[in-house]
Amino acid sequence: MTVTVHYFARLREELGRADETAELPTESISVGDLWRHLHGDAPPERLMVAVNQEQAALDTVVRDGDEVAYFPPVTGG
Amino acid sequence: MTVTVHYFARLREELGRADETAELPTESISVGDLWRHLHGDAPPERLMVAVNQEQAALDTVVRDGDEVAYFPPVTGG
Amino acid sequence: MAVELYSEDFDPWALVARAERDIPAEARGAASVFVGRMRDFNEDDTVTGLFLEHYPGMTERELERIVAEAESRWPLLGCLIAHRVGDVRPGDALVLVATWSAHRIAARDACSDILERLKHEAPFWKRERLADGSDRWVEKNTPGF
Amino acid sequence: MAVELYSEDFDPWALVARAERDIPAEARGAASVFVGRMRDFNEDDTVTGLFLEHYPGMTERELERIVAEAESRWPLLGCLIAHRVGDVRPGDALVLVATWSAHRIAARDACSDILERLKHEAPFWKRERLADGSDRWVEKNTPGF
Repeated sequence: MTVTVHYFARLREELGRADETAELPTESISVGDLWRHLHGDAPPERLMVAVNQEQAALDTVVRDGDEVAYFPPVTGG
Repeated sequence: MTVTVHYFARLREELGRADETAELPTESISVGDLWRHLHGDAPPERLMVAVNQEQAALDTVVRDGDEVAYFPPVTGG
Repeated sequence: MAVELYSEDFDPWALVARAERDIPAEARGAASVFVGRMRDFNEDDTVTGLFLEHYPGMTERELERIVAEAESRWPLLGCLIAHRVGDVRPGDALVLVATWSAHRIAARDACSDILERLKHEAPFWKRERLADGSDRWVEKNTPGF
Repeated sequence: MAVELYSEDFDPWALVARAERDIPAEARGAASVFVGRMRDFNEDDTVTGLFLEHYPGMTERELERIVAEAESRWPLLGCLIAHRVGDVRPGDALVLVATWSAHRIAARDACSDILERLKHEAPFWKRERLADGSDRWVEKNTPGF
Protein backbone atom coordinates (compact mmCIF):
# COMPACT_ATOMS: atom_id res chain seq x y z
CA MET A 1 0.00 0.00 0.00
CA THR A 2 1.03 3.59 -0.68
CA VAL A 3 0.10 6.43 1.65
CA THR A 4 0.70 10.17 1.29
CA VAL A 5 1.82 11.79 4.56
CA HIS A 6 1.74 15.52 5.48
CA TYR A 7 3.27 17.33 8.45
CA PHE A 8 2.31 20.82 9.59
CA ALA A 9 3.63 23.72 11.65
CA ARG A 10 6.10 23.01 14.47
CA LEU A 11 6.10 19.30 13.61
CA ARG A 12 6.95 20.04 9.97
CA GLU A 13 9.87 22.19 11.12
CA GLU A 14 11.14 19.66 13.67
CA LEU A 15 11.02 16.78 11.17
CA GLY A 16 12.51 18.89 8.42
CA ARG A 17 9.91 17.87 5.85
CA ALA A 18 6.34 18.75 4.87
CA ASP A 19 5.38 15.64 2.86
CA GLU A 20 6.46 12.11 2.21
CA THR A 21 5.15 8.97 0.55
CA ALA A 22 5.10 5.77 2.60
CA GLU A 23 5.28 2.37 0.88
CA LEU A 24 4.15 -0.49 3.12
CA PRO A 25 3.98 -4.28 2.52
CA THR A 26 0.57 -4.50 4.29
CA GLU A 27 -3.02 -3.79 3.19
CA SER A 28 -3.84 -1.58 6.17
CA ILE A 29 -2.21 0.05 9.20
CA SER A 30 -3.33 2.25 12.07
CA VAL A 31 -2.36 5.92 12.10
CA GLY A 32 -0.28 5.30 15.25
CA ASP A 33 1.58 2.31 13.76
CA LEU A 34 2.25 4.28 10.59
CA TRP A 35 4.00 6.90 12.75
CA ARG A 36 6.08 4.16 14.44
CA HIS A 37 6.98 2.73 11.03
CA LEU A 38 8.09 6.14 9.71
CA HIS A 39 9.85 7.53 12.81
CA GLY A 40 10.87 4.48 14.87
CA ASP A 41 9.28 5.67 18.10
CA ALA A 42 5.90 6.29 19.72
CA PRO A 43 3.80 9.25 18.54
CA PRO A 44 4.50 12.39 20.63
CA GLU A 45 1.99 13.64 23.18
CA ARG A 46 -0.83 15.87 21.93
CA LEU A 47 -0.27 14.73 18.33
CA MET A 48 -3.30 15.47 16.15
CA VAL A 49 -4.06 13.38 13.07
CA ALA A 50 -6.31 13.49 10.02
CA VAL A 51 -7.09 10.84 7.41
CA ASN A 52 -8.31 12.04 4.03
CA GLN A 53 -8.68 15.56 5.49
CA GLU A 54 -11.04 14.43 8.27
CA GLN A 55 -10.03 14.50 11.92
CA ALA A 56 -9.00 11.01 13.03
CA ALA A 57 -7.42 9.11 15.96
CA LEU A 58 -4.27 7.03 16.39
CA ASP A 59 -6.32 3.83 15.98
CA THR A 60 -7.97 4.99 12.74
CA VAL A 61 -7.19 2.48 9.99
CA VAL A 62 -5.34 3.68 6.88
CA ARG A 63 -5.56 1.92 3.50
CA ASP A 64 -3.88 2.18 0.10
CA GLY A 65 -4.21 5.63 -1.44
CA ASP A 66 -5.18 7.40 1.78
CA GLU A 67 -3.86 10.83 2.79
CA VAL A 68 -2.57 11.03 6.38
CA ALA A 69 -1.65 14.25 8.20
CA TYR A 70 0.15 14.69 11.53
CA PHE A 71 0.12 18.07 13.23
CA PRO A 72 0.28 19.87 16.60
CA PRO A 73 -2.92 21.18 18.22
CA VAL A 74 -4.42 23.84 15.98
CA THR A 75 -4.04 27.50 16.94
CA GLY A 76 -7.36 28.38 15.31
CA GLY A 77 -8.03 31.18 12.85
CA MET B 1 -42.66 83.22 29.88
CA THR B 2 -42.34 81.84 26.35
CA VAL B 3 -41.97 78.12 25.66
CA THR B 4 -41.38 76.30 22.36
CA VAL B 5 -43.50 73.13 22.04
CA HIS B 6 -42.95 70.19 19.64
CA TYR B 7 -45.21 67.23 18.87
CA PHE B 8 -44.10 64.04 17.16
CA ALA B 9 -45.48 61.05 15.25
CA ARG B 10 -49.09 59.99 15.86
CA LEU B 11 -49.58 62.86 18.33
CA ARG B 12 -48.39 65.38 15.73
CA GLU B 13 -50.87 63.97 13.24
CA GLU B 14 -53.77 63.87 15.70
CA LEU B 15 -53.18 67.46 16.86
CA GLY B 16 -52.62 68.67 13.32
CA ARG B 17 -49.46 70.57 14.19
CA ALA B 18 -45.77 69.89 14.76
CA ASP B 19 -44.74 73.03 16.68
CA GLU B 20 -46.23 75.92 18.58
CA THR B 21 -45.10 78.72 20.85
CA ALA B 22 -46.81 79.07 24.25
CA GLU B 23 -46.98 82.46 25.99
CA LEU B 24 -47.80 82.20 29.70
CA PRO B 25 -48.27 84.88 32.41
CA THR B 26 -46.30 82.82 34.95
CA GLU B 27 -42.57 82.29 35.59
CA SER B 28 -42.75 78.50 35.63
CA ILE B 29 -45.17 75.65 34.95
CA SER B 30 -45.06 71.85 35.08
CA VAL B 31 -44.99 69.89 31.84
CA GLY B 32 -48.40 68.39 32.74
CA ASP B 33 -50.00 71.78 33.50
CA LEU B 34 -48.57 73.18 30.26
CA TRP B 35 -50.42 70.41 28.39
CA ARG B 36 -53.66 71.30 30.24
CA HIS B 37 -53.14 74.97 29.39
CA LEU B 38 -52.62 74.22 25.70
CA HIS B 39 -55.23 71.49 25.20
CA GLY B 40 -57.85 72.00 27.94
CA ASP B 41 -57.74 68.43 29.22
CA ALA B 42 -55.49 65.97 31.05
CA PRO B 43 -52.44 64.55 29.26
CA PRO B 44 -53.25 61.27 27.45
CA GLU B 45 -52.05 57.95 28.83
CA ARG B 46 -48.52 56.85 27.92
CA LEU B 47 -47.56 60.41 26.90
CA MET B 48 -43.78 60.85 26.80
CA VAL B 49 -42.18 64.25 27.37
CA ALA B 50 -38.82 65.92 27.01
CA VAL B 51 -37.57 69.28 28.22
CA ASN B 52 -34.63 70.82 26.39
CA GLN B 53 -34.16 67.51 24.55
CA GLU B 54 -33.75 65.48 27.74
CA GLN B 55 -36.33 62.91 28.83
CA ALA B 56 -38.58 64.44 31.49
CA ALA B 57 -41.76 63.74 33.50
CA LEU B 58 -45.14 65.49 33.79
CA ASP B 59 -44.01 67.20 37.02
CA THR B 60 -40.79 68.53 35.48
CA VAL B 61 -40.76 72.32 35.79
CA VAL B 62 -40.55 74.42 32.62
CA ARG B 63 -39.18 77.99 32.58
CA ASP B 64 -38.91 80.84 30.08
CA GLY B 65 -37.05 79.83 26.90
CA ASP B 66 -37.34 76.09 27.45
CA GLU B 67 -38.11 73.63 24.66
CA VAL B 68 -40.83 71.09 25.50
CA ALA B 69 -41.70 68.02 23.43
CA TYR B 70 -44.69 65.70 23.71
CA PHE B 71 -44.65 62.35 21.90
CA PRO B 72 -45.95 58.78 21.96
CA PRO B 73 -43.69 55.94 23.19
CA VAL B 74 -40.69 55.67 20.86
CA THR B 75 -40.58 52.85 18.33
CA GLY B 76 -36.79 52.71 18.50
CA GLY B 77 -34.37 52.72 15.59
CA MET C 1 -17.02 58.23 17.92
CA ALA C 2 -19.60 59.49 15.44
CA VAL C 3 -23.37 59.60 15.11
CA GLU C 4 -24.70 60.33 11.62
CA LEU C 5 -28.29 60.69 10.37
CA TYR C 6 -29.03 60.29 6.65
CA SER C 7 -32.15 61.42 4.80
CA GLU C 8 -31.07 59.51 1.65
CA ASP C 9 -29.94 55.89 1.16
CA PHE C 10 -26.38 55.36 2.44
CA ASP C 11 -23.74 52.71 1.68
CA PRO C 12 -22.97 51.13 5.06
CA TRP C 13 -19.77 49.35 3.97
CA ALA C 14 -18.32 52.53 2.49
CA LEU C 15 -19.05 54.33 5.78
CA VAL C 16 -17.34 51.58 7.77
CA ALA C 17 -14.29 51.59 5.50
CA ARG C 18 -14.04 55.38 5.83
CA ALA C 19 -14.48 55.45 9.63
CA GLU C 20 -11.88 52.71 10.04
CA ARG C 21 -9.17 54.87 8.48
CA ASP C 22 -9.13 57.08 11.58
CA ILE C 23 -8.07 54.15 13.81
CA PRO C 24 -4.51 52.75 13.63
CA ALA C 25 -4.83 49.41 11.80
CA GLU C 26 -2.25 47.74 14.04
CA ALA C 27 -4.29 48.42 17.19
CA ARG C 28 -7.81 47.60 16.07
CA GLY C 29 -7.69 43.83 16.25
CA ALA C 30 -11.47 43.54 16.01
CA ALA C 31 -14.33 45.25 14.21
CA SER C 32 -17.94 44.25 14.83
CA VAL C 33 -20.62 45.63 12.51
CA PHE C 34 -24.38 45.33 12.30
CA VAL C 35 -26.40 46.61 9.34
CA GLY C 36 -30.19 46.58 9.44
CA ARG C 37 -32.20 47.07 6.26
CA MET C 38 -35.85 47.72 5.65
CA ARG C 39 -37.61 44.45 4.89
CA ASP C 40 -40.62 44.21 2.62
CA PHE C 41 -42.64 42.40 5.31
CA ASN C 42 -43.50 42.88 9.00
CA GLU C 43 -45.87 40.83 11.13
CA ASP C 44 -47.01 38.91 8.02
CA ASP C 45 -47.98 42.05 6.09
CA THR C 46 -46.30 43.29 2.94
CA VAL C 47 -44.74 46.68 3.63
CA THR C 48 -44.10 48.99 0.66
CA GLY C 49 -42.63 51.99 2.46
CA LEU C 50 -41.54 53.33 5.82
CA PHE C 51 -41.51 56.84 7.25
CA LEU C 52 -38.96 57.22 10.02
CA GLU C 53 -39.66 60.28 12.16
CA HIS C 54 -37.06 61.58 14.61
CA TYR C 55 -36.55 64.51 16.98
CA PRO C 56 -33.72 66.53 15.44
CA GLY C 57 -31.22 67.32 18.17
CA MET C 58 -32.59 64.98 20.83
CA THR C 59 -32.22 61.87 18.66
CA GLU C 60 -28.52 62.59 18.08
CA ARG C 61 -28.03 63.30 21.81
CA GLU C 62 -29.66 60.03 22.82
CA LEU C 63 -27.53 58.07 20.33
CA GLU C 64 -24.41 59.82 21.63
CA ARG C 65 -25.44 58.92 25.19
CA ILE C 66 -25.85 55.25 24.19
CA VAL C 67 -22.38 55.27 22.61
CA ALA C 68 -20.83 57.01 25.64
CA GLU C 69 -22.28 54.37 27.96
CA ALA C 70 -20.84 51.59 25.81
CA GLU C 71 -17.46 53.35 25.80
CA SER C 72 -17.54 53.40 29.60
CA ARG C 73 -18.21 49.63 29.74
CA TRP C 74 -15.87 48.32 27.01
CA PRO C 75 -12.37 49.40 25.85
CA LEU C 76 -13.38 50.72 22.41
CA LEU C 77 -11.05 52.30 19.87
CA GLY C 78 -13.91 53.65 17.78
CA CYS C 79 -17.65 53.58 17.26
CA LEU C 80 -19.97 54.65 14.46
CA ILE C 81 -23.76 54.84 14.37
CA ALA C 82 -25.40 55.76 11.07
CA HIS C 83 -29.18 55.93 10.93
CA ARG C 84 -31.66 56.68 8.20
CA VAL C 85 -34.49 59.17 8.72
CA GLY C 86 -37.48 60.17 6.56
CA ASP C 87 -38.99 58.14 3.75
CA VAL C 88 -37.35 54.74 3.32
CA ARG C 89 -37.83 52.10 0.60
CA PRO C 90 -37.56 48.32 1.10
CA GLY C 91 -33.94 47.23 0.84
CA ASP C 92 -32.53 50.57 2.02
CA ALA C 93 -30.13 50.53 4.96
CA LEU C 94 -31.89 51.68 8.15
CA VAL C 95 -29.17 51.41 10.75
CA LEU C 96 -25.44 50.77 10.97
CA VAL C 97 -23.60 50.12 14.22
CA ALA C 98 -19.84 49.57 14.08
CA THR C 99 -17.41 49.14 16.96
CA TRP C 100 -13.64 48.72 17.01
CA SER C 101 -11.57 47.29 19.82
CA ALA C 102 -8.28 45.46 20.37
CA HIS C 103 -10.28 42.38 21.37
CA ARG C 104 -13.15 40.60 19.69
CA ILE C 105 -15.45 40.06 22.68
CA ALA C 106 -15.39 43.77 23.57
CA ALA C 107 -16.18 44.77 19.98
CA ARG C 108 -18.97 42.21 19.66
CA ASP C 109 -20.63 42.88 23.01
CA ALA C 110 -20.47 46.66 22.63
CA CYS C 111 -21.97 46.47 19.12
CA SER C 112 -24.78 44.24 20.35
CA ASP C 113 -25.48 46.45 23.38
CA ILE C 114 -25.55 49.67 21.34
CA LEU C 115 -27.92 48.07 18.82
CA GLU C 116 -30.34 46.77 21.45
CA ARG C 117 -30.47 50.14 23.24
CA LEU C 118 -30.92 51.97 19.96
CA LYS C 119 -33.77 49.60 19.02
CA HIS C 120 -35.59 50.20 22.30
CA GLU C 121 -34.65 53.65 23.58
CA ALA C 122 -33.77 55.93 20.68
CA PRO C 123 -36.34 58.63 19.75
CA PHE C 124 -37.56 57.24 16.42
CA TRP C 125 -41.14 56.63 15.36
CA LYS C 126 -41.99 54.38 12.39
CA ARG C 127 -45.02 54.62 10.15
CA GLU C 128 -45.46 51.75 7.71
CA ARG C 129 -47.15 51.98 4.31
CA LEU C 130 -48.91 48.69 3.54
CA ALA C 131 -49.62 47.10 0.15
CA ASP C 132 -53.28 48.26 0.23
CA GLY C 133 -52.13 51.88 0.52
CA SER C 134 -53.01 52.25 4.20
CA ASP C 135 -50.60 53.57 6.84
CA ARG C 136 -49.96 52.43 10.39
CA TRP C 137 -47.73 53.68 13.18
CA VAL C 138 -45.55 50.90 14.54
CA GLU C 139 -46.16 50.58 18.26
CA LYS C 140 -42.87 48.97 19.28
CA ASN C 141 -39.95 46.87 18.12
CA THR C 142 -40.38 43.15 18.63
CA PRO C 143 -37.42 41.94 20.71
CA GLY C 144 -34.86 40.33 18.43
CA PHE C 145 -36.64 41.12 15.19
CA MET D 1 -22.42 30.39 1.47
CA ALA D 2 -18.76 30.90 0.64
CA VAL D 3 -15.39 30.14 2.19
CA GLU D 4 -12.43 32.04 0.71
CA LEU D 5 -8.72 31.90 1.59
CA TYR D 6 -6.43 34.77 0.59
CA SER D 7 -2.64 34.74 0.38
CA GLU D 8 -2.56 38.54 -0.06
CA ASP D 9 -4.18 41.37 1.92
CA PHE D 10 -7.93 41.59 1.21
CA ASP D 11 -10.46 44.42 1.64
CA PRO D 12 -13.12 42.98 3.99
CA TRP D 13 -15.75 45.67 3.35
CA ALA D 14 -15.48 45.25 -0.42
CA LEU D 15 -15.97 41.49 0.01
CA VAL D 16 -19.04 42.05 2.19
CA ALA D 17 -20.54 44.53 -0.28
CA ARG D 18 -19.96 42.07 -3.13
CA ALA D 19 -21.38 39.01 -1.29
CA GLU D 20 -24.44 41.00 -0.25
CA ARG D 21 -25.46 41.56 -3.86
CA ASP D 22 -26.43 37.89 -4.18
CA ILE D 23 -29.09 38.21 -1.47
CA PRO D 24 -32.35 40.10 -2.17
CA ALA D 25 -32.07 43.40 -0.28
CA GLU D 26 -35.73 43.34 0.76
CA ALA D 27 -35.32 40.02 2.60
CA ARG D 28 -32.02 40.48 4.39
CA GLY D 29 -33.14 42.64 7.31
CA ALA D 30 -29.91 42.03 9.19
CA ALA D 31 -26.20 41.67 8.44
CA SER D 32 -23.70 40.90 11.17
CA VAL D 33 -19.99 41.19 10.38
CA PHE D 34 -16.78 40.59 12.27
CA VAL D 35 -13.35 41.57 10.95
CA GLY D 36 -10.20 40.57 12.81
CA ARG D 37 -6.89 42.20 11.97
CA MET D 38 -3.36 41.38 12.93
CA ARG D 39 -2.32 43.47 15.92
CA ASP D 40 1.24 44.61 16.52
CA PHE D 41 1.21 43.15 20.05
CA ASN D 42 0.33 39.85 21.73
CA GLU D 43 0.82 38.87 25.37
CA ASP D 44 2.76 42.12 25.98
CA ASP D 45 5.27 41.45 23.19
CA THR D 46 5.65 43.53 20.05
CA VAL D 47 4.86 41.35 17.03
CA THR D 48 6.28 42.39 13.68
CA GLY D 49 4.95 39.59 11.48
CA LEU D 50 2.78 36.50 11.45
CA PHE D 51 2.97 33.31 9.41
CA LEU D 52 -0.39 31.60 9.14
CA GLU D 53 -0.05 27.97 8.11
CA HIS D 54 -3.06 25.96 6.97
CA TYR D 55 -3.87 22.52 5.55
CA PRO D 56 -5.04 23.18 1.98
CA GLY D 57 -8.23 21.23 1.42
CA MET D 58 -8.92 20.28 5.02
CA THR D 59 -8.99 23.88 6.25
CA GLU D 60 -11.66 24.81 3.69
CA ARG D 61 -13.66 21.67 4.57
CA GLU D 62 -13.58 22.45 8.28
CA LEU D 63 -14.70 26.04 7.65
CA GLU D 64 -17.51 24.78 5.42
CA ARG D 65 -18.56 22.36 8.16
CA ILE D 66 -18.66 25.21 10.71
CA VAL D 67 -20.85 27.27 8.35
CA ALA D 68 -23.14 24.30 7.63
CA GLU D 69 -23.68 23.75 11.35
CA ALA D 70 -24.59 27.42 11.83
CA GLU D 71 -26.99 27.21 8.89
CA SER D 72 -28.71 24.26 10.58
CA ARG D 73 -29.15 26.24 13.80
CA TRP D 74 -30.18 29.69 12.50
CA PRO D 75 -32.32 30.81 9.53
CA LEU D 76 -29.52 32.38 7.48
CA LEU D 77 -29.89 33.97 4.04
CA GLY D 78 -26.15 34.01 3.43
CA CYS D 79 -22.77 33.53 5.02
CA LEU D 80 -19.20 34.45 4.06
CA ILE D 81 -15.91 33.46 5.67
CA ALA D 82 -12.73 35.02 4.28
CA HIS D 83 -9.42 34.10 5.88
CA ARG D 84 -5.85 35.10 5.28
CA VAL D 85 -3.07 32.51 4.95
CA GLY D 86 0.72 32.81 4.65
CA ASP D 87 2.82 35.81 5.67
CA VAL D 88 0.78 38.58 7.27
CA ARG D 89 1.81 42.11 8.29
CA PRO D 90 0.40 44.07 11.27
CA GLY D 91 -2.81 45.81 10.26
CA ASP D 92 -3.73 43.27 7.58
CA ALA D 93 -7.16 41.62 7.79
CA LEU D 94 -6.88 38.07 9.15
CA VAL D 95 -10.47 36.93 9.23
CA LEU D 96 -13.89 38.07 8.05
CA VAL D 97 -17.15 36.44 9.11
CA ALA D 98 -20.40 37.83 7.69
CA THR D 99 -23.93 36.48 8.16
CA TRP D 100 -27.25 37.64 6.72
CA SER D 101 -30.69 36.86 8.07
CA ALA D 102 -34.16 38.37 8.15
CA HIS D 103 -33.72 38.96 11.88
CA ARG D 104 -30.95 40.57 13.86
CA ILE D 105 -30.57 38.04 16.67
CA ALA D 106 -30.09 35.16 14.22
CA ALA D 107 -27.49 37.11 12.23
CA ARG D 108 -25.62 38.18 15.36
CA ASP D 109 -25.62 34.82 17.12
CA ALA D 110 -24.63 32.89 13.99
CA CYS D 111 -21.75 35.31 13.30
CA SER D 112 -20.51 34.99 16.87
CA ASP D 113 -20.81 31.19 16.86
CA ILE D 114 -18.96 30.81 13.55
CA LEU D 115 -16.18 33.10 14.76
CA GLU D 116 -15.69 31.26 18.06
CA ARG D 117 -15.60 27.86 16.36
CA LEU D 118 -13.21 29.15 13.72
CA LYS D 119 -10.94 30.57 16.45
CA HIS D 120 -10.80 27.26 18.32
CA GLU D 121 -11.33 24.44 15.82
CA ALA D 122 -10.12 25.51 12.38
CA PRO D 123 -6.84 23.99 11.14
CA PHE D 124 -4.58 27.05 11.30
CA TRP D 125 -1.22 27.35 13.01
CA LYS D 126 0.34 30.74 13.79
CA ARG D 127 4.01 31.57 14.06
CA GLU D 128 4.82 35.05 15.34
CA ARG D 129 7.89 37.06 14.46
CA LEU D 130 8.94 39.21 17.46
CA ALA D 131 10.74 42.55 17.49
CA ASP D 132 14.07 40.90 18.37
CA GLY D 133 13.88 38.79 15.20
CA SER D 134 12.97 35.55 16.97
CA ASP D 135 10.02 33.34 16.01
CA ARG D 136 7.53 31.48 18.17
CA TRP D 137 4.65 29.15 17.41
CA VAL D 138 1.45 30.33 19.08
CA GLU D 139 0.12 27.53 21.27
CA LYS D 140 -3.54 28.51 21.36
CA ASN D 141 -5.99 31.38 21.06
CA THR D 142 -6.82 33.11 24.31
CA PRO D 143 -10.61 32.97 24.75
CA GLY D 144 -12.09 36.30 23.72
CA PHE D 145 -8.85 37.85 22.52
